[in-house]
Amino acid sequence: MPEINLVEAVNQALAYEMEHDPSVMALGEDIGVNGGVFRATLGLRERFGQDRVLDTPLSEVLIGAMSIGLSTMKIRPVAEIQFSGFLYSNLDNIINHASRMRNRTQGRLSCPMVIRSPSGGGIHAPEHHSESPEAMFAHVPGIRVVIPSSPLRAYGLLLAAIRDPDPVIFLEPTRLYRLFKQEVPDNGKAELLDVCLTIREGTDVTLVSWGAMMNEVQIAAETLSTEGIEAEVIDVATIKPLDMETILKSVAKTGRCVIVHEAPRCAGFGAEIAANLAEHGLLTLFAPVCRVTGYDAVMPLAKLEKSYIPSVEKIIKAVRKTVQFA
Amino acid sequence: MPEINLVEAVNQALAYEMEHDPSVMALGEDIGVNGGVFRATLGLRERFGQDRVLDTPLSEVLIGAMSIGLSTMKIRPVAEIQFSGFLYSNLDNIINHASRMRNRTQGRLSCPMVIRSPSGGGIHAPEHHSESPEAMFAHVPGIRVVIPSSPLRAYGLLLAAIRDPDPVIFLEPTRLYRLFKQEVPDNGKAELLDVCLTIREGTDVTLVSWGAMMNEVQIAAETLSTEGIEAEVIDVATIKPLDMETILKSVAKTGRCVIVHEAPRCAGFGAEIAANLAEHGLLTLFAPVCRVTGYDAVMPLAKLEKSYIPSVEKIIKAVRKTVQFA
Amino acid sequence: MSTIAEFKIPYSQFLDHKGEVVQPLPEFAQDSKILIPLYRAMVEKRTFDSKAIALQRTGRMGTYASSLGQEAVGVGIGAAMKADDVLVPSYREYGAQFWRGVKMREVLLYWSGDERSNNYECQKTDLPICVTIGAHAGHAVGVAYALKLRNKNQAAVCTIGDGATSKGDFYEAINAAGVWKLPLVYVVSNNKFAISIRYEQQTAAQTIAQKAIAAGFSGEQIDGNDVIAVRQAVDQALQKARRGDGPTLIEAMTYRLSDHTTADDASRYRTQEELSQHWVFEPISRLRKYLTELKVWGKNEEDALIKECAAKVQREVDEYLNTPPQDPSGMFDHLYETLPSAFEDQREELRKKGRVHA
Amino acid sequence: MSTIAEFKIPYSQFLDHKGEVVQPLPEFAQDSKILIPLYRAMVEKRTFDSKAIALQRTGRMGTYASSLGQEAVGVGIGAAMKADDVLVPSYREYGAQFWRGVKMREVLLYWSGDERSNNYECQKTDLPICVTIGAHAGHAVGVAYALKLRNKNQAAVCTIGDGATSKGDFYEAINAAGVWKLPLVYVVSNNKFAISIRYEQQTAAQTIAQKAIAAGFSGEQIDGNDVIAVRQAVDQALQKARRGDGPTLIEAMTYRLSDHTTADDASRYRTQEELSQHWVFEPISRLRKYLTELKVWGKNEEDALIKECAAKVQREVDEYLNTPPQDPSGMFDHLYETLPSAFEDQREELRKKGRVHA
Ligand SMILES: Cc1ncc(C[n+]2csc(CCOP(=O)(O)OP(=O)(O)O)c2C)c(N)n1
Ligand SMILES: Cc1ncc(C[n+]2csc(CCOP(=O)(O)OP(=O)(O)O)c2C)c(N)n1
Ligand SMILES: [Mg+2]
Ligand SMILES: [Mg+2]
Repeated sequence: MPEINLVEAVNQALAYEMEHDPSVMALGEDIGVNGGVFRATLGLRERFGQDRVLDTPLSEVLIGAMSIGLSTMKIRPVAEIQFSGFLYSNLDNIINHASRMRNRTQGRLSCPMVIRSPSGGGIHAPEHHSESPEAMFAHVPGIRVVIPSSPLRAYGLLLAAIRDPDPVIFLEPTRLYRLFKQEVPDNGKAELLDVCLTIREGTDVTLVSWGAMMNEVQIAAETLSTEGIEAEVIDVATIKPLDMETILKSVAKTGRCVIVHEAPRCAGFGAEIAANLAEHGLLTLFAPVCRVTGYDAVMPLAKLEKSYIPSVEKIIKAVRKTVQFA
Repeated sequence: MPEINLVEAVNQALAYEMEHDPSVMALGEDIGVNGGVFRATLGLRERFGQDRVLDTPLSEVLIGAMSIGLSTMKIRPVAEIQFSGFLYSNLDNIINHASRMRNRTQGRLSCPMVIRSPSGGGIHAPEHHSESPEAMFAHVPGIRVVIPSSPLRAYGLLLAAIRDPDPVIFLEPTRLYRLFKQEVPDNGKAELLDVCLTIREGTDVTLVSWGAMMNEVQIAAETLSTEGIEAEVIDVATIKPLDMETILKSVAKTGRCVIVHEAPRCAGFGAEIAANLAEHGLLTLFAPVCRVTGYDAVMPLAKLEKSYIPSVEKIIKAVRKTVQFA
Repeated sequence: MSTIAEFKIPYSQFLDHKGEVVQPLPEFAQDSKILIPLYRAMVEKRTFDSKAIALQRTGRMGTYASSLGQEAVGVGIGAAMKADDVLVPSYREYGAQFWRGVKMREVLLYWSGDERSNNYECQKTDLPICVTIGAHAGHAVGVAYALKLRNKNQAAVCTIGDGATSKGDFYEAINAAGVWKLPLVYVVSNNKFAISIRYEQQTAAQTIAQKAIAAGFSGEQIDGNDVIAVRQAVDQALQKARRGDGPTLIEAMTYRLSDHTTADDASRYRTQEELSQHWVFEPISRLRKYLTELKVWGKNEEDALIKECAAKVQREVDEYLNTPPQDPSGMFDHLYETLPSAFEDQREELRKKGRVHA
Repeated sequence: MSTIAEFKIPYSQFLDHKGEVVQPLPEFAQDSKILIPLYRAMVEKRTFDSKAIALQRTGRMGTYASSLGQEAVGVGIGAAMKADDVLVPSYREYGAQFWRGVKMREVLLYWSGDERSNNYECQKTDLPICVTIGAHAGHAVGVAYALKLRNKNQAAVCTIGDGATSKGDFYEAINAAGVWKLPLVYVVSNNKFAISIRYEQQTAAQTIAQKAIAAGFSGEQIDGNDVIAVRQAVDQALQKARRGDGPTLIEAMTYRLSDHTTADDASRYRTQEELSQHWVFEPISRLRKYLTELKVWGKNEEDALIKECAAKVQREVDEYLNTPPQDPSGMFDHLYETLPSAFEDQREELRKKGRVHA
């Protein structure tokens, strides 16, 4: 089986689901003949026709809004927002309508829709192309927020997201799109949503992260292992609803926790995890809960983005400090 | 001196600043001849003319966007978004432009602008009129988020917000608009931004909140006092940047902390405070950090809103449990 | 300089405010058996309207948005649509909603602040009203696109206000509807106000109909107080939509005779005199005059109708007032199809707590 | 049915693609001393353009958006504006930005990913380019409103793309500009593409100029590859704006001869043949032909100009390449006017860490 990268895995999942469920359609800017600016929809238009792989005008509000209308009519839209910075204009419709239609009509109508968007920095893109907005979505009742960290998980989680009966914000780590490849069987098997995945077992500290940062976190964990620090590594994957149980269990074992994300620290999603530890895991904590995050500054343009994104060294330092705390 | 309510205090601050600074203007829907749907801009059009008290078309995106343009040109706009649920369509411009113009131009241009909006529930308003979106704004680098909890603070903080050289989101607790009155001298004195205010001293627990919930929190504190529990009560007031020092100092003294907010719990701003305690105050904590919050459900329509908003009893129960924890 | 494009905005009216026919009537309007139900529906809606305001004023319901004076728009739309078309309504088009099966008690329950109201018993497909002004213009594009994909000869109608046409959502929607030639009819109720903002403060466009030019399809203005004009224009536009000839924008000229909502006091921004002038043009009396002249309607019919309407509205009010309260934990019951376990404890807490009385 | 409103969209061109005068020239264009600087500016911009692409291709700069073929729009705008007018630019109007004092090295620094680039040394008031398509249409309303409040006889020009006209932001902006009769000129560079999306997929409107009808002011289409037409139309619109007669929408018909950006491969969605056809209409050669025919331009002048441009661009490139890197802690220096103490430790951390090399 040939290995594929994350963006190819997204493409494979889309193709699988469009093939097997005629109610699924894709829409977005440049997703048709151009195959998407990252090529996530490559070949889909040729295969499924331009009506089901719909190039939209340059109208993000419309993309979100029409996905709501489509899904109330039992079409399952998978919308692409070209870059995460253009997602914000969609928040209105996501918060005020997509997330509420089921509750508003007590189940009469619902919005099983997916909004896919690249997220995070590290590819030297222009301004607004490197945002990490997951915390904002996590605050919205009624939706799911899912972030894959590998080609395999992207395939399985995207299938799950499309099949989910409720709206899902699916944030694809741009930095991982082409970073590495895996074998990804095209078997249509969805991964479970709403659960964290323990990627590595360990006894000394729990390292929690998601998306692109899983890459740095795993490198850090391997390096730390060589100095005798065994980190348990958790990939949150579904940011909302949060599977806090898995994290609490791990911290109950390790007594220490370092949370890593790229988004700004203040009111980032790391805060939610740390707050839960302070409430439900306090007695298990042997050390302060440490957040290693992006700065509370505007995500810089290309020249400084590497200084912004938490580095492997920064993670390692934080873990060492946490483990040495007594 | 006659006592005035919170919405009158907002009006007084606006009038004061427009009188003393000709570069200040107000804009929004129905703020002119109608004086605003809550009457926050009552009489301003007559006093300062329709060019400086500008009725806009029904265009929230435009209201935010033009405030950016105005402020780069050294006009100081104070925009009103009629209800908090209509703020979301403004996030795009706030996040992508207002908060960044200074950094983007390295100080050449900046956006000293205020966006005022009622926030929170409790007045039996229709859907989208009762949102508590502060956590989303708190995640945005480059802005301030300010929430007054009394007529006095509304006056002083709004003056400070208008004079601040950077963008301020000013969330006015709808529930407090007419709840109580205070003497508010019209002396043009701004309150300090970026600091928490300790409203009540206490030794047994630190109660942290902001906005409308300060009302329930203060009642709870008084009630608890009768059973011998002395709560230190902190009004955060400036949500971002957060004055964590004051909170940490208080918790260092009390060893216990209960955070109260109306917004949904998950990724609410309470998480940021709790996370800081878990990181910087862990050794001072004698009990789990408790968050008393709105539910992770859609803010319900009028019939159930009282069931949604944390009640005095719920706060009291949480404090008791926190204080009794050993 | 040469001219590269030219546009005309047509206007149409059949029955003027005096009840006189100003141009040959469309076929349906030559049949009083079709006209009378339109008349009845308008009277019924207006009866409902006064009752709803009374309920609000006596503390038995929350804020209510009256559609006094705008009856012809909703009723005309309702009558023109087929049952399996889809309505994407704004909050003042009760006339259309009632026609399509929404119950009066559901509307009352809605304005009392109860989500269960939107789970319409007899109307399963239409969207509920959209409170964030203009957003549903985009939802309607999705609805119409779905209809087009399914190719079932159905169409969607989206109703919005004059104020709503200032929202970007509206333009993004009509622009896309134009590109894809969707089976979609936008009806703008131009009642001259968006709360206190007058039409002239809302837009410099002479007509709202011409906003369709920006989207490359046709717009037309009609007398929105002439239910015949409304029904005819919507019917024509729906036929065009079904033929695959794309969307239409209809600007229905009407006037908000009420306050914006019961929370508003319109006397702050308009005079009694202005209001009185517009009463002359309201939609019900002109049709009564016309029907009376045709001798198909008289005092007996009118008296009977008034009684019937009062009785029906009262029945609905009783049903509304007798609706048992929802358990607070209900706020979690339809949050997701299946509540994620992460939120189970919150629902449990609410179940135990029970109802908090305001 | 009667007609309630009528509209016409004018089109104008002075110099066709063969360099022939198709209608009497405006006064300024009868003076070759005015025309030659326009020509020079276009050539200079194009020289810059190829150099910028070369820098990107050789890894010395990031993604770059070329404006090959669209030179007349930017230069025409720059020439028509007064120094104290305000430009609210999109990212392809380098021609206008250069004319107004923005340095080539600043543009290069921008596309290399360095915020310091927007702190223009010689242009203090114009906004930097806006990457979120269409948002700046609304910023321009604020800018123009400020100018109107200050009553200084200044005006603003906002440039945007054809794709941008599908954003709600754009319509909310033009609608409001119409209501307040702002001193504001929108120039849409209709280069037929928004990345891969063709004009016909973007809107069903026959022209973009007609979108102004939705906002109640006048729109016109011009040959955007005719710098005379651009300068003339913008000049007239600015005069109208200064007179207090409100905004204008100018649709400048041009064509993107380049890829969307260096990150794009336009051959995926358009043929070489289509591209070649449009080279015929590009703006520079027609003006050269015309000037040559006037005998005010010849091979000597052309050779000298090419050398001058190359030298100037090289100087700017050198300056750009020699720009010392910014300290990472700089990301906090202009986050607020005064950094709140809550973030001081973060700046400190960055200061200590120093620069991380990619
Ligand atoms: C996005 C948004 N902004 C503001 C409001 C508050 N609001 C409710 S109705 C209304 C006026 C609507 O005017 P129009 O579209 O003309 O409809 P009408 O009320 O006249 O039927 C406003 C501003 C809202 N509901 N949604
Ligand atoms: C809001 C937003 N959506 C999407 C993008 C990605 N994007 C960058 S340029 C572009 C096309 C713009 O087309 P047009 O307005 O015609 O300008 P042109 O590139 O042709 O000059 C798109 C979709 C963006 N920058 N902003
Ligand atoms: Mg209206
Ligand atoms: Mg273009």
